[in-house]
Amino acid sequence: MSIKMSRFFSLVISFTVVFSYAFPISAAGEKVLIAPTGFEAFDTPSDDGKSVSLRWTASPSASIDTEYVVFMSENKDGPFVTEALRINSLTMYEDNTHSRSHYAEVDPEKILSKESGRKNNKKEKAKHFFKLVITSGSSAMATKQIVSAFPEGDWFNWKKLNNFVLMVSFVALLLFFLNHAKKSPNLFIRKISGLDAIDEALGRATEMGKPALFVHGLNGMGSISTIAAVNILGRIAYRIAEYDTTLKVSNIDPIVMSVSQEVVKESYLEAGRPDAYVEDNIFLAASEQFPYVAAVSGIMVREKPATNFFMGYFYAESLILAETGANTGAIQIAATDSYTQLPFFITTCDYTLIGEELYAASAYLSREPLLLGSLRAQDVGKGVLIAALVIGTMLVTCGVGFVKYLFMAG
Amino acid sequence: MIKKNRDIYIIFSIFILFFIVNIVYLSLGWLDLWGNGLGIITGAAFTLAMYSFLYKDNPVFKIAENLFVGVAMGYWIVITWFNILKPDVFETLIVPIFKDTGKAPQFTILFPTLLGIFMLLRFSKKLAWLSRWSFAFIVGLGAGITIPNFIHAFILKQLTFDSLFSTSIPVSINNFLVLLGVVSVLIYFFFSVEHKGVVGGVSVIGVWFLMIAFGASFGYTVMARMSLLIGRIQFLIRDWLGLLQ
Amino acid sequence: MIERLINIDRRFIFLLVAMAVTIPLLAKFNLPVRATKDVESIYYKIDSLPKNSHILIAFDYDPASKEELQPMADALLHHCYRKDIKVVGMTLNPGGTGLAVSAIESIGKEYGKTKGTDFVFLGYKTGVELVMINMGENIFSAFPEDFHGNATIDLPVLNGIDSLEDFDYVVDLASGSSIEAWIAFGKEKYGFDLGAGCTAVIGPDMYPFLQSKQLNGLMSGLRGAAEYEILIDRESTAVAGMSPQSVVHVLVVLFVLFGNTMYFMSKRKR
Amino acid sequence: MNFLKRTIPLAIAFIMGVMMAFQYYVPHEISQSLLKVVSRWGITIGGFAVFLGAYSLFHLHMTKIRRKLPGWGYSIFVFLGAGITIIFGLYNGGEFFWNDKQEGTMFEWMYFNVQVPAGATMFSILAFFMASAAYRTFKARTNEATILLIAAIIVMLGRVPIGTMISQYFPIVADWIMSVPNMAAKRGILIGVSIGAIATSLKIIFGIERAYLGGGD
Repeated sequence: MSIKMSRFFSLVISFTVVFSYAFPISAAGEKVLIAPTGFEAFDTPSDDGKSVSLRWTASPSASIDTEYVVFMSENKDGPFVTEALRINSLTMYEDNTHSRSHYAEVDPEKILSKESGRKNNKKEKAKHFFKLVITSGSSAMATKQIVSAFPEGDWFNWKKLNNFVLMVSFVALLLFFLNHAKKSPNLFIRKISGLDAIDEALGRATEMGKPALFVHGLNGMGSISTIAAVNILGRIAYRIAEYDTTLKVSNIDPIVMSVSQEVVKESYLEAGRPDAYVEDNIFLAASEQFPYVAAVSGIMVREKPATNFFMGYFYAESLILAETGANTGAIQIAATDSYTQLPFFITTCDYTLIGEELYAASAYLSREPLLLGSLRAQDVGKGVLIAALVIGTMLVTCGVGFVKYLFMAG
Repeated sequence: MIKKNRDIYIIFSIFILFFIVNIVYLSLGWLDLWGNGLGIITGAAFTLAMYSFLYKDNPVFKIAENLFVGVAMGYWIVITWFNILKPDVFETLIVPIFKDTGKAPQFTILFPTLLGIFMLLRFSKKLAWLSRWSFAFIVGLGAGITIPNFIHAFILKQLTFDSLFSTSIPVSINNFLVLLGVVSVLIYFFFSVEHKGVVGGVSVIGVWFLMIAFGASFGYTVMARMSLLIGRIQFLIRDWLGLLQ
Repeated sequence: MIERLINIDRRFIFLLVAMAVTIPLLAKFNLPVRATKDVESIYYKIDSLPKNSHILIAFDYDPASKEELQPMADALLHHCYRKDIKVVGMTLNPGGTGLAVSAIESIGKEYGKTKGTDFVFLGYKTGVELVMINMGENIFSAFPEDFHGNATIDLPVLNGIDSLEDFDYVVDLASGSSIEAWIAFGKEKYGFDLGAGCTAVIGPDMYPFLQSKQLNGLMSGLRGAAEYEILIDRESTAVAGMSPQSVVHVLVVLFVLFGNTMYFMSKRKR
Repeated sequence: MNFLKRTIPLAIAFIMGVMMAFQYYVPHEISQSLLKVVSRWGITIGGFAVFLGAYSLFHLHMTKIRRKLPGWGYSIFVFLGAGITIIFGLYNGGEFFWNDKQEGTMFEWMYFNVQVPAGATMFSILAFFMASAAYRTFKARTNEATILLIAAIIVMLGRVPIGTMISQYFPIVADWIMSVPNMAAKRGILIGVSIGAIATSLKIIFGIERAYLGGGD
């Protein structure tokens, strides 16, 4: 029913079109419409082969109450009854042109399938013909040319060229620095202030004769934060063995626990104190979030460790853990890339490694070439973006926009 | 010992109180047991059991928590069956093989199904290596689509170049502050240069920006947790006790 | 004296918080809530949609965030049904299915809407960005059946919808990082208008996307829901929650100020 | 054996990664259908992941019970909760699991009256701890923490109606904090984190980052 109705209306419209084409000046004092010029249709560049682009120069009679209508047909001679596009004549100007030309993309297959009510109809691709009309109220004026286009798929999206270049250069950068770091492992990394605090805190634990507690975050070994935390744990364990204090490590994940046991054992061995290693000090505190909180808080209250380390990825439990620790008077050092929890660590801990500082600290301590190299590549990437931002803004301020277009997302 | 007795006493009396309240409500017809009354009472019981953690960690809380973990896992399994495995594997591949449903079995689904089953072999000692194929597929696929989409959405789209001499002075100042903030925070997370001199100065500004942003997150997180509490108390006094309409 | 005040049993503080929430709720005083620009842009976007437009609502949260996001979902649904907009629901969180389907269907019933013609809940799929991409290519491939097992291709509510780009508006209600995924793998790839509602915890992280217009609007937390309730003129739980929210915020601010005063006083003493 | 265990997975990750990264730049229909098929497969594979989660949860609690670790008795309730839910879910209101999902079953009752209230309450517990931490622990120990707390207080008051009553400037300043300094810092973080994510993805593709393969040889 509705399809028939729309057909009917299209017919009426096309009649009006033909009619007004013959008599450009319409009756009863209605506005005289001047047909737009330079109408062209072409295959949309850099697309999947579905859409056709249309472009035309604005008509001088464009106003708030006039509309452009594009009719579509599969034959050169019409009938032009299928409406492909209907827009207000003051909209859809082509970007970056001063000629005030209009630009639109239409998907002929989709328009046809919508009209026939079919879904996903597969059809041979065909050439499509278009006719542009400007209408106002009951009067209409069509362009003389009938234009056509054949939609085709393309093999490269040129709008994404800058994206592609960025990707390729970052790949090159990363591979270069990974290689470079393997050759020269002394790649510079700035000092991370929180790391000095670790020694200080462990010294205090020794003085007080109380244990240090290392609290793992909730994520498993698959997460970068946990890997970084384990790297730092190795370093802490080495120091602990030297200072001859006790280290307790609480875990929520059994795999992280066994990895931590290995790492701590190795560090003790490296420090020449394998005898001091007690496996039970690296334990599974609980398996769920809140029981974990309860168990770790219990340890803090009972044993009053001199130092607490919170390293890895934390969720809502961070607040309760850090608060309990702070109230037992411990020195607390946190390191997490969980940005939602950082505010609570910053206000309850003495030192906090923020976000990527956690990875940097792990690279700094482990001197692992893969970590160092990737960190350096990321730094260079950041440097490029910083330079682009500063220079680009300066130029835009002076009225030059080319950096802006260089980084335009297509 | 005395303290332990006191805790038991408190838990026991709360139980009695909860029981009495519900009996009164049921007998006065304020709650309809076989309508949704039983559900509301169960919900209230779980809510209160969770809050008992505030007094201290106790068996009631632990039981409720473990039950919750189990129910949530069970729900996840059943929903995955009905939403993914049944429509995507069972009905498109397995059922058509044995029964004429008017649709041919889609054998292409065999491939992801096999990879899915391989994934579960992670727990077998002998065949765990097969699970690596599935993980490699998923992780490689994720990595591949991440790179260009992230460059587009989170880097190119996020680089905005706003003129520092805008139409009005406040807008210009804000544009400048945004530029300063983005650049200084990026410099703070720059590890290849010692934070001294100009770089040091800019990175200190970066810390200020970070701290204001964390302050905003802090305020919003407080707001979030309080909203959750408000919601639960609304449930208790409106749905259970009927003190609010 | 100061020592005793600082070391007060924290259960006493817990009690104060419980009172600060309960008493304003029982007293039922409502404070004026004014809608902000970010919430208004979602409202005006939906309000401007013609009859029978399609909106996709992704219920990407689970019961843990229900109290913040369910009021938002309710308000949005009321608005859509009132405007005779066709609602398509889905979730990327298995725990969200029950909450989503009950909201879509019970509110739909209030407005006399029918399942399959005016609204549909597609259910849950795993794989986040893969689901978005698959929906972007073809929605019937991602969701061959709806939540109740009906073939989606036959549903009248999906007439005119092939993929994500055909939706007139998409709103993501998120408790995790799904908004970022919807931006990178949905909106930016397939080009549709995206609005978001989220828990207040992640609200501040969304501002870069608002400024870059990758999100057209944002409701964060119960406050965002309250603003939407005001806009659609249907005050409910979220607006009622604003008075206890106010009181408890003041309480927390006082605690922080008091705690820090004590801290500096004891520091000076030393 | 090493070929099957190590080379093939690394090759799969490499091929998938490179193919999908390049796919993005190719708008042709063939490339679109590749994307459609592969993402479809990914969803199906992901569906099986639920059993990984289930196994690790049940295995953990089974071990607890078997070894009689402290608090093992509570682990029984995990099985009880999961067992009841799964049975009701598969029974599906008498229609059983091979038919379409029914409405208003006991399975849904369990969800709405156990999972929803317990889950929703869980994080609201933090409201109380937040307040107690505000009272006892959130100290302006350093200049940074001071800035943080001041911003937090302004935002907290600016975002509730009562803030407007105290001073009309609270919401204005809070809005400014959110949309200028907060926005700028969050954008800096976002760009940094995205570069990190891209680097990690590349390392996975080139077989440098192998944590996803799990331990062993």
